[in-house]
Amino acid sequence: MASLRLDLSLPLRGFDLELALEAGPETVALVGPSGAGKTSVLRAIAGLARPARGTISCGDEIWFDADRRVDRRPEERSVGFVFQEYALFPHLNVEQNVSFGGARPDRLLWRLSIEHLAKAKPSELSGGERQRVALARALARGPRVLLLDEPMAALDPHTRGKVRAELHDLLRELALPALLVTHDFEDAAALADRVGVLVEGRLRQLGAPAELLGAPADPFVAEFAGANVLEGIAESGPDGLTRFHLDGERIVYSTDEARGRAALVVYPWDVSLARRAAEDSALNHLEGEIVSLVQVGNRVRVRLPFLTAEITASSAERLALRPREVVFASFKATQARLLPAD
Amino acid sequence: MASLRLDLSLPLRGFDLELALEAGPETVALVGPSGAGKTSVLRAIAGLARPARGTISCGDEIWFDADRRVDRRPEERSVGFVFQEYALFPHLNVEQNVSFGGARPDRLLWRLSIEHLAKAKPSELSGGERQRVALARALARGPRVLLLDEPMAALDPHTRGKVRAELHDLLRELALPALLVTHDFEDAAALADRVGVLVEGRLRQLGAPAELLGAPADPFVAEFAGANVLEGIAESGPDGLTRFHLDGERIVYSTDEARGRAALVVYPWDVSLARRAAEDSALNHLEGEIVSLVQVGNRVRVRLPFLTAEITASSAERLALRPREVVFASFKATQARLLPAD
Amino acid sequence: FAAASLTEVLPRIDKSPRYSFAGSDQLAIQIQQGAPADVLAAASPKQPELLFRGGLLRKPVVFATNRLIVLVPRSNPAHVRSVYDLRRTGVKIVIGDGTVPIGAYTRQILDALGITAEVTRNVVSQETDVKGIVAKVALGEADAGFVYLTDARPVASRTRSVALPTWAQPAIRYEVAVVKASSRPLVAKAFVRKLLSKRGRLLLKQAGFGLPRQP
Amino acid sequence: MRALFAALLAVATGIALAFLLLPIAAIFLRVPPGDLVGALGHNVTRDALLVSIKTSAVAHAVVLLIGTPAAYLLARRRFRGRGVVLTLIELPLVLPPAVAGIALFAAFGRMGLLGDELDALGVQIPFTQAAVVLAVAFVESPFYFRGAIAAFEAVDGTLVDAARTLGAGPARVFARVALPLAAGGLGAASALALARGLGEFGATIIFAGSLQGVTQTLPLAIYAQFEQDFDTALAISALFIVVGALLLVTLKLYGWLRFASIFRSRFAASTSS
Amino acid sequence: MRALFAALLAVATGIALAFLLLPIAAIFLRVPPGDLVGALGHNVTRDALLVSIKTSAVAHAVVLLIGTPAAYLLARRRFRGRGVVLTLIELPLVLPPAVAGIALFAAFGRMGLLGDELDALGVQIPFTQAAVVLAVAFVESPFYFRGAIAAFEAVDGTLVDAARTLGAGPARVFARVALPLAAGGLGAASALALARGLGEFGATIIFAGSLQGVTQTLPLAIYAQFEQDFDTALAISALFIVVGALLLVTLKLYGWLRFASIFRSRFAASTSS
Ligand SMILES: Nc1ncnc2c1ncn2[C@@H]1O[C@H](COP(=O)(O)OP(=O)(O)OP(=O)(O)O)[C@@H](O)[C@H]1O
Ligand SMILES: Nc1ncnc2c1ncn2[C@@H]1O[C@H](COP(=O)(O)OP(=O)(O)OP(=O)(O)O)[C@@H](O)[C@H]1O
Ligand SMILES: [Mg+2]
Ligand SMILES: [Mg+2]
Repeated sequence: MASLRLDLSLPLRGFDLELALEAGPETVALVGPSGAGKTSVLRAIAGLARPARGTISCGDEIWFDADRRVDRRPEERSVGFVFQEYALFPHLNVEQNVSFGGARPDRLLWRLSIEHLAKAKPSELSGGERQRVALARALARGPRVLLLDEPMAALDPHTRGKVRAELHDLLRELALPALLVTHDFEDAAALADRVGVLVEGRLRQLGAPAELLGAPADPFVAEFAGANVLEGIAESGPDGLTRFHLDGERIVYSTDEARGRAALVVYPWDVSLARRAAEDSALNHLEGEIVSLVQVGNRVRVRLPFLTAEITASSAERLALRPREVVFASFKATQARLLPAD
Repeated sequence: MASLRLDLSLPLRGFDLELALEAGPETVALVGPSGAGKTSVLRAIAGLARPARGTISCGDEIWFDADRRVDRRPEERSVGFVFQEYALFPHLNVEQNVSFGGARPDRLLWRLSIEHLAKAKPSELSGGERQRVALARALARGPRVLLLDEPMAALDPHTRGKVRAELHDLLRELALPALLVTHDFEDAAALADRVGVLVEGRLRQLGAPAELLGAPADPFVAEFAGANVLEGIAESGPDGLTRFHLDGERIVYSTDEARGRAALVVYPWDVSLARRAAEDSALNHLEGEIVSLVQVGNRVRVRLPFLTAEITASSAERLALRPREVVFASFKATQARLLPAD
Repeated sequence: FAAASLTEVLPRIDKSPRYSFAGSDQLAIQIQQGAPADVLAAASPKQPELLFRGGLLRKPVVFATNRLIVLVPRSNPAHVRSVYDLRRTGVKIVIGDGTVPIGAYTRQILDALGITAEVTRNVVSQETDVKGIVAKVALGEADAGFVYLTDARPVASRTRSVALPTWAQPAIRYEVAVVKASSRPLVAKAFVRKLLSKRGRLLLKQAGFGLPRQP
Repeated sequence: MRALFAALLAVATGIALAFLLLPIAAIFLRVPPGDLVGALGHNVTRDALLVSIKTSAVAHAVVLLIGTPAAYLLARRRFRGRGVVLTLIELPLVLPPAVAGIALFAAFGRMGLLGDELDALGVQIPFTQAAVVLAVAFVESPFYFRGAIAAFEAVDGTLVDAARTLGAGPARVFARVALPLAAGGLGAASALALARGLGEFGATIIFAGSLQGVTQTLPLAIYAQFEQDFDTALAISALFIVVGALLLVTLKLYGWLRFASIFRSRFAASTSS
Repeated sequence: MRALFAALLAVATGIALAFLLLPIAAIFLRVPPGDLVGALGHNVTRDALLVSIKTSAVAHAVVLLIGTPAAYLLARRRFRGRGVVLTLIELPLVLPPAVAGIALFAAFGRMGLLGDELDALGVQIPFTQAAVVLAVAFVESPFYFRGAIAAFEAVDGTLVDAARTLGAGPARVFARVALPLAAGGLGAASALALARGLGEFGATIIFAGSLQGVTQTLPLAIYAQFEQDFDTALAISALFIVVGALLLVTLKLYGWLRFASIFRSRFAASTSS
């Protein structure tokens, strides 16, 4: 299977997009805040935006090479593109949309179980159905690369679950280099083998979802993965620990090394709550008044002024927590990661 | 504090919206699939859509009464409306937007910490900043009712967390009747005292988030709250249990009463996984091949062909689960709720 | 190519050729611009002579004469009985622009009658084309207009004409000439001959034109 | 205040409509229905009608054939001075008909810019039906251009991108995506242009003259009739208005419908989440 | 294939532009710059210029004052037969000038529909500057209408809703939201209409006649002139074109800018998530 290689620089309004990436027959997710340049990456690969410098190649085909003046037209690169709002042709029915590229639609309509919609106009379809049509259309010409721009964004959460599952299976089955843009870490974790975090045109971190969770490269990534991020000042503390002064002179300890301004990263599920400060020097203790309690599934997210803890519904029951009550949040020094502040 | 009362019927393209609701100084979330009529409810309250029948009143003021031919104009009802994409005036700067209603903007800009943006045009703002401006504008005239149409939808997840927290505090502080439309159950759970599930113009269930989780009124609500929903046929089984035939002749037992077609609801976190079928008659066992494993926070979502289980990362480690391996999913008969299929 | 005022009669004299009727000056311009004309029949000697000297025409000949009249709406709101009534203030008079023949003639006759000043005061429009004058009177929007006798007939149902004293009439000569650039000189000559023939003269007379002394 | 404003709007609209439609209605009061039909009897009318139809048809065909791709190019390409070009295109709208006629002479007349070239080819434009066609095309094309460019600009760019990633070259994109999606707007513009072309008078009479059966179009015939048979003139005018109205309404309504349908699908697409 | 298509587009555009601009350019080649200035010397020209400016200014003011609210109403309200009304508004575009003139007579003339009423008021319109104003307004207003309605329709409805929930009555909504947001489109439409009004000829000469210093506008003067001397006529024409072009370019560019800015903010707003 051909692999997609890119190393390009594309000037955007606010900043330059600088990206080097190689993807085999796998799904790579691009996550990042709005305006980070995610869509622009896909457009560059498809030939819809022209990089200032760099190269783009698929297997042995060179699609773009600034130095060698190579720049294949979009219609001559073999990409399947699923656009942010699907961009189905409103004047063509499902069948015509899918066969626009020239291929016979039947098999794909069947594969995505939308044969019964063959004659329907896009305007008559639900969000989920539209997404399938867009997929079918993108796959119709047997592309060598698949580009998906927030394929889930237009779906409401309860269809989302189903569609996500379908898409997952489809991607595995195709085994193509696929780039998936998404806003949602959970989507990324569910669908992608590797996740790249793009911020202001730069790739902050690229790795398996578990890696990003386990060892976020910087505060932004951590936050994206759902962690608490506390700003503060780090200095060397007793027995090899690092003493970390939170803005607001509370002190916590971490096993990580750091000096000066830094960011402390703690996952909500690593934080436990208690009525009384346990006498345990290995633990960090922070006192605070409960702002809100939110049950999510069988867990409860307890928001304190400075951080959020996630505990099981049962222990929340046991502690009988109520808003405005004062509790102690504790977490191990080993679970308090320190990262350079950005 | 005045409370908002409505009981109206509004004909929409596909169906009629029928809704009766009373909200005190609390936040009521409206969740539901796209096209369910959520926005239409807000528009009716604001006077932007005219119900065919019914009444809308705020405290002692009657805003709409079909029988008595009362229909106050939007500008004469005291509502603060935050629109789906904010609908800020592109030709006015932040200050002018907020003071459009006539009130002095300073305090609000300060309260929402956007004084520094006073002179900026909406086009120069980020999603989060826009949302704050929209809020400030909606609050400027000291409305008696607050209407928020998917205030978070336009935000990317990592700003979302912050904004959600701020909004939560603001709503508590205002103590106004507030209707919040959202697609996202977590938003609803975090912000609302009560959640109403609207499907095709009908209110399927209205209650505290925990209630919806604990006792979903129908399959849709359950699915929305994140449960597995399995279709099947129920019949009376041994010792008071109900025998439930899944389509695909697997059998599970439930302590709930039901006969004929029904839906079995079980939450992923109530499902445990094992390598071997434990010999425990109180448990339901379903065998299946793992489709995918997704780590979310400190838990792992394990998708099987027919249902999804959510187990702790540690136990996933212990079991060393891999895709395509066969496992046994078990859950108690008491955790298998039965609802009439819809 | 023929002056607008000939629109009615020429086809009766000879329906074979194709006619283009317009203000004499437009015709002149068009011929200067190289219009594919064979014959020019103009409502005044001015342009033919010009073009003749310009070497675009062969020698022009007079083939008809005409008279001026005052055209008034049938309802005659301003009660115009004679040309002298036109001095009354408030009478809406339409005349030709000084640059076109009808306008020039009108001025001549007014001078002759010595009522130029008073009448000019009442002029509400100076038209570049006889049609403009006729139309306005026929629509009853103007009280009176100076036009050729021959223009009265088509709108007889809507208008009346007030005769002008013969002694004051200017000499209105229609001249016809063959265009040098003509692609069919023979046909052209033939047409001119027809025009000057007995029958031609008869029809012109019927149409209300005066006739020049036999050349 | 509110009532006042509402009243104001209503009044303004009333005046505007009355002002525009009253004169047109008035003409019919002047014309006995009989004459309307009678007018068709006249051989002058018939000739003129034929000339009008023939020349407008040809001119319109040319305008569509050349104008559509041109409009497409101008709508897609972004280049400096584009605004100016788009404005120049509208310049002919400003010209008084007489000036337009002279301009055409100055360009295509025997003494004109291309005079010698055309002579060399043995082509003589003025006072031929070709001249009518040119004149009509000249005055009507700006109308079509305006509308067509707007229609093409309204086509969603991502749809074009989508088509390209699906392997469609520029020609295919134009034929299968841009054209059908712009159809509504093009229809409306085309109707307007055609209508304006039919009404063309000033430039034609100067540049093409008024030769019955050759260059005498309906408007010219009406003018000519003033001198011969006034009532016929009025009748033809009325007839003319009827034709024009029918033309506009049919083609425009068609346009509206197309637009509506496309708009609807867009709307649905955009609100579907 | 691709190259062919590209060529086709380029050629078409070339032809179109050449065809539209060549005649205009040609006029200038015919006119020595000296004459351009000289033309201004003529007292005929000066009078005509004054009349033109005066009448167009008044007519345009009226059209804006009445047309804008009317367009707003027609753009906002949805009623049956709306399509037809919008089409009727454009009907005047079809009328040949002569017919338009007669139509005006038929409506406002002494013998016209309102003749008696006007007489009663002691008002006499034909052959006065009022007549010129009417004629100009009649031909230019459809242009403004088209543009203004489109501009108002383009204003995002939710912005209007937002304004209302903020306590703004219809008048305020119009003044503070609709008008500023439509400004760009209105500007462009206004420019076009004004230009067309300046060029008006046919209806004026019939309905208002042509009297130097009173009802003789520039186009009429041009027409009258080339009976006399062609070159002056040409000179005035050239002068006229210059004025028209400047007018269009300035107002249009203004319009473009406004549009651009508004569009940009929309774009940003819509891509901001
Ligand atoms: N054609 C363009 N030329 C220059 N800059 C552009 C262009 N298109 C977008 N941009 C800018 O590039 C930046 C990135 O845009 P892009 O759409 O790639 O972001 P994104 O990550 O896809 O955002 P979102 O998540 O909202 O889709 C934005 O600031 C945008 O304003
Ligand atoms: N003005 C209207 N008249 C009639 N039907 C309408 C109108 N506006 C929307 N609808 C229809 O009413 C239904 C509900 O629309 P609404 O926008 O209220 O749904 P929603 O719950 O807000 O959806 P979303 O979550 O996508 O915003 C849709 O089917 C829509 O097509
Ligand atoms: Mg994007
Ligand atoms: Mg909505």
